[in-house]
Amino acid sequence: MTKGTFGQAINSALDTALALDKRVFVAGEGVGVSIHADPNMPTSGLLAKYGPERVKDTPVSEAAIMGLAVGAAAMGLLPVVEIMFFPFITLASDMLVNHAAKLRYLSGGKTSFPLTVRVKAGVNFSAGCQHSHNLEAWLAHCPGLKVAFPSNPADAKGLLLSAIFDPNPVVVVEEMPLYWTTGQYPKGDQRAPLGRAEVVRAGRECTVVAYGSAVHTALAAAEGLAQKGLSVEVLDLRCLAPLDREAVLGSVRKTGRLVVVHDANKTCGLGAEIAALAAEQAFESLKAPVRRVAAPDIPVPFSPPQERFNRPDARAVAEAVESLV
Amino acid sequence: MTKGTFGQAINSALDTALALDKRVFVAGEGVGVSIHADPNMPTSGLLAKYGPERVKDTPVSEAAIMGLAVGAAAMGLLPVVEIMFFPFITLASDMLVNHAAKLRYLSGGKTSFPLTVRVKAGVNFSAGCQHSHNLEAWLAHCPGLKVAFPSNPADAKGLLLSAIFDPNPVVVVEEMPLYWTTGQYPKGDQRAPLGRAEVVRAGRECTVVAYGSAVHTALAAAEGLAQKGLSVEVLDLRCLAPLDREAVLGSVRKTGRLVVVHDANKTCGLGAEIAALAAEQAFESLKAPVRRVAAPDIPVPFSPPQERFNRPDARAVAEAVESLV
Amino acid sequence: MSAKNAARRLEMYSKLVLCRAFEDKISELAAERGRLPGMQILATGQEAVAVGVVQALSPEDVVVSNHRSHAHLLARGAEPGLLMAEIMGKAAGINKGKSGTLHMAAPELNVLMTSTVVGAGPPLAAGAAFALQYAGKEALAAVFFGDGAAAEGSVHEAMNLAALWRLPVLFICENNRWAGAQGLAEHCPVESLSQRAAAYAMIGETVDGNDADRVFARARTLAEACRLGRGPALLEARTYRMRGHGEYDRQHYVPKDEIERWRALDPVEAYGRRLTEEGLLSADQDRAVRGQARARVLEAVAFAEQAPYPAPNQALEDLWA
Amino acid sequence: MSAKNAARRLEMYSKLVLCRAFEDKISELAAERGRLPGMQILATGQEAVAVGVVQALSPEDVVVSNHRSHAHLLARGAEPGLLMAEIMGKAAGINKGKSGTLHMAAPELNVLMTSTVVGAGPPLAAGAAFALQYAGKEALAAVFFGDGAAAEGSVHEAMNLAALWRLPVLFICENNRWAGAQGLAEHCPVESLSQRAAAYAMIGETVDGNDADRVFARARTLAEACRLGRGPALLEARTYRMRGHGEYDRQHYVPKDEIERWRALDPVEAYGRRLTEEGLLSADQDRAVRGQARARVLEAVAFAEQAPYPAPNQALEDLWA
Ligand SMILES: Cc1ncc(C[n+]2csc(CCOP(=O)(O)OP(=O)(O)O)c2C)c(N)n1
Ligand SMILES: Cc1ncc(C[n+]2csc(CCOP(=O)(O)OP(=O)(O)O)c2C)c(N)n1
Ligand SMILES: [Mg+2]
Ligand SMILES: [Mg+2]
Repeated sequence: MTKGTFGQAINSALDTALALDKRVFVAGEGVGVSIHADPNMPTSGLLAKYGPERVKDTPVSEAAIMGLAVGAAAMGLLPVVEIMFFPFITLASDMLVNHAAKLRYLSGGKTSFPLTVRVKAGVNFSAGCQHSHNLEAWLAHCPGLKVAFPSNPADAKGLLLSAIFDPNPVVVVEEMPLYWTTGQYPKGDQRAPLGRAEVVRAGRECTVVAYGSAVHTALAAAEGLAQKGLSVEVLDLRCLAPLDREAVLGSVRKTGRLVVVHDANKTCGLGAEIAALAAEQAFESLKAPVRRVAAPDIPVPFSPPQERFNRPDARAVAEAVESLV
Repeated sequence: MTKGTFGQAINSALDTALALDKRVFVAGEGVGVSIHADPNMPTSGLLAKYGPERVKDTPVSEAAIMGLAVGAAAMGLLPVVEIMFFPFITLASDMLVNHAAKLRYLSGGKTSFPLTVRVKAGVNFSAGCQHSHNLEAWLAHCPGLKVAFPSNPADAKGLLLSAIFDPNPVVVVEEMPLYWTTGQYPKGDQRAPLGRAEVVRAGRECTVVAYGSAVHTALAAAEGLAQKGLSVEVLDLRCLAPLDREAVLGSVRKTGRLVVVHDANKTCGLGAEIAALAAEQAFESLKAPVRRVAAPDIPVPFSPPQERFNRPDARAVAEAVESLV
Repeated sequence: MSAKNAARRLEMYSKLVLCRAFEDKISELAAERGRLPGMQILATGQEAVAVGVVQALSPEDVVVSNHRSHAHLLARGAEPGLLMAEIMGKAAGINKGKSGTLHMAAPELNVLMTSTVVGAGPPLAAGAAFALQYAGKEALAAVFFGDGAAAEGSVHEAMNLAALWRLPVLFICENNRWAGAQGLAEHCPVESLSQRAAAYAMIGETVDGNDADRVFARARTLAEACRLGRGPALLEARTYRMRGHGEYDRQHYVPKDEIERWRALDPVEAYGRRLTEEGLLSADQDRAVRGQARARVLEAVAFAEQAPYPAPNQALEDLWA
Repeated sequence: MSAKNAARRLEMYSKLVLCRAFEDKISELAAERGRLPGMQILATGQEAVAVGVVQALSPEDVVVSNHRSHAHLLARGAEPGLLMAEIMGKAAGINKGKSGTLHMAAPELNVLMTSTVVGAGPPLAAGAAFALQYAGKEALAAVFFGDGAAAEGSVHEAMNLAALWRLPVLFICENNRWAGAQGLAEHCPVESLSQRAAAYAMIGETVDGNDADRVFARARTLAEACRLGRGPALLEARTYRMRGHGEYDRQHYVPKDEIERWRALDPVEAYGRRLTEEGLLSADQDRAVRGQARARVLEAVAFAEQAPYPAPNQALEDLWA
């Protein structure tokens, strides 16, 4: 294990994959030469190490970037493309949703599309709603796409490595504010399985399901509640598709209570799916209503106090848990 | 009231709006001159009546079509644009989601975007998944967009008229296979409110929530169950955003049971939102688990027996209801 | 004219005739309710583009097709029976009935994929061409799209990227003068689409798309340039959509004389006449070519009709690798 | 040189100086941690494009801006204090703190909207231009976008539609030779972006974007053509991004001599020198112009800093009309 930042962990995954397999290439806007001279940026140093044949700076053309990935993947390469900010995935969404996700099915299984999309995300870096808009629920709604959403450096590396070598299209969502957070991550080609959630804190009285940076919100809330004598289990989904339904149901059946937390908008967000799952398949175990703690149904605001208002915090999670016990 | 088809009802709404208000114009691929010489196609006859200044055939450019709507709406016009098949909304999704839905908010309320998008949808016309892909959950997840989804000619007309004159962006989803279904619809400028669901069949033992053609599936199931002595209430949402939460909760609190039906994929579909709503706010009334009856998580298949397999039918709805009582 | 050339041209003629026979049969079946599911979109009238371009490709070259794909596939050597079974949604279809008429892929023939999203082909082809370039192969990706598709942003992005990276893409714009019910002048501000090439410092040419020989000759030259690393090229082929947008389209909006005028320029008939005039095709040979095509098509229909549908729940398969 | 012309040119100079002073202050504030939220993206070095184009517009003309919007807004007459308050996220900001530095809209000045989605401006402007055409107004929509944005599909779709419908759109490509850290040659296959106009049978021109007089003259001529119904036009203004992409950008990837070369071509300084040489601007006047600009900016900062933030829960407002 190495200690480093989330951004360095992603960098290590890319480095490992590029070193391991000639079929891997990296492309996107500024993935080679970047305006950021910061080693915590995930593609830092790759151009110098692997050259412009394998680390490709593209024009500002999200549809073509995704088309590049789909076409090259169909030919057997393992493309890793970057979408600079989550809202711009709209511009690539035809290629992603109607092509990457469907063309294998349409071919009757003849062709596969082993591509990876890294999407830079996050709702708390003062850029406003055209840069901040978490749309993971869109992707999880589309059959044919896998969606990973790491919360820590180890998963950032392990899930990305799995994504790159998975024979299907995988979107990995990276919350940029996490890039500078630190932790341990494995050396070399150590992969984390896609579709396996993890209990990051065990507890008895309530399950809090979260992913990405919301996991830290959930953990902070759990820590605070522990002081009050409440035992909360925190489940880090890690992957939204495939969704580890068994892990969610197992925990809810144990605790009898469920709170879901995410930074995306509440209505039709991923929390709806988790809540529905519990209401369908763990109904008998539920001792209390399900609660969703999510952003209100507004675009991400710019003004700092409003941006903070928008984002679910540990207090909101704790209140939701307390309302159930 | 007039008797006519769903397509004629939409046509009547467009005709009414064009006649009523000079700010209204219609644009899209083939909305003027169409390959379909069928009076049941919604824009039939409008070009002849209102001329090429107000009924605009566009190039095959979904982003520009949506940009046209957003820009013209900002200037005070009331654009009504068409997206030919639901999956192609991906190509217009940046304009719709990052612009139509957000620019008013970003302007601090200075500008408004009174545009309407008609999307042709449906999962059962043998064209395969690049033409059939119901993405209404995407739209309902985006603050700033209203989403109407009519099930019958009267609503097809009334909701579209409300959409056109609503000062916000509204997407109206039209399932094409419904175009040839018949019913009554009002003459003239009679609007149906956006955000109000309707109990289309009253019942006591289970609530079935549906929208669009799934309402007919639900009604058929309810009819069948009535013969077996089961009293089922069917709620037609009519609008997915704003969502008539009170109507859903009121019915669920009354019956104590909930089944949601839609043709879109199950995971992260609108059914998840409805189920989550019940689990959050009508938990105490629920006598049984919630059930979602939806398409499995695959693209819409082409082969006729597989396309039928994919689509939830009355039997599946009936089974879900029976499993709860 | 070498013997090799003559043989090639006779092969092209056979392909033209096969494409036509195949789609005439689809048109016939489509008219009988219930025999074919979904919409039938045919390339009738445009066969010389498909046959001329594909003839200029090497086996390593990759093809990306669009909603008018049957001729591209047949020209590339796809088995009519497998296509017909696919069109009917049968398990024996070239994509197990998963694709239907609109999205057929035959990677075994390097017809890598077909997209029916108008304008989607070019970025996909740029991706495929990148893979060829990456592997150092002397091969290209050829992508067919329409005059209507040229208005899509994706086509611009793909041409721009391909030109910037000198990707071996042969962009073939089948300008059939219609996009749905919109005539060229109503949907496009320029008369010639090849002039778009200059916007990317790319080679661009217009060719008579109803002349299989010329299409072949120009495609071969441009393809050679692509393969040698000169970057992408755009070939606009002027042709005509003889049967309307789809089989349900009665073409009420098309000037009658336009249809007549282009009927006289039928690319299959014209090629037969030319080969006949040049003494390469006797009346007997012609009859044989046509007879064989008809026979293959009838066989294909018989094969497809007797083939079973896939099991309903096999709809759950083939999504994940 | 008429008196009117002289007055106009002095006005342009004042605007150039104001834009520069405003953004120099932002740059200064951005360097002090915590004084400004978010990323600061400045138009330093490109002021002559903003000022020259906007000066050529009539009040009825509509402007659509992009991520480098401050100069466009100031040139159009926006109040520096309202902009500064917006940049700080204050309730008194021109958009109540909802937009921040990146998306400011001033419909009261016919700066209809700003999008920071690269390439989104052109289709929005086409829509606005359609509304003007629909209303029969002799006015146009002017949209600013970068050389990088020219690679977006949306720009192609917008130009194509505008040309087809002869919409009064003045497309202004601010070619500052960089798109993020990608130089022109690395992101664009052509050296001149105005040559793209021919792809749509549209007028296209390139102008020295560091020369406010020339920009004004060409913009005026093209704008006149747009307003008279001649359809859209594309004006490429060659200029330079003097301060990197954003304020956090240390430009480590930019050749040093390039920065030096363009510093010598500073459009604000050059214009001042020209007016001085022509005897239109005395040293005293120049000091006054600069002093006034500085004073307005300091006032703006004072106003913005003392202004309160909006209430957190006012985040829930302004979404729905
Ligand atoms: C993105 C998208 N928009 C619209 C359609 C509907 N559509 C199918 S074919 C067609 C016309 C395309 O015209 P052209 O590219 O000239 O091809 P042609 O049909 O003439 O071969 C349209 C609009 C589509 N399939 N995809
Ligand atoms: C659709 C989209 N993709 C990427 C970005 C990130 N981005 C912001 S500015 C920029 C470079 C744009 O270059 P150019 O158009 O030349 O404008 P300039 O910054 O040089 O003024 C990029 C890639 C964005 N804002 N929108
Ligand atoms: Mg065409
Ligand atoms: Mg630039």
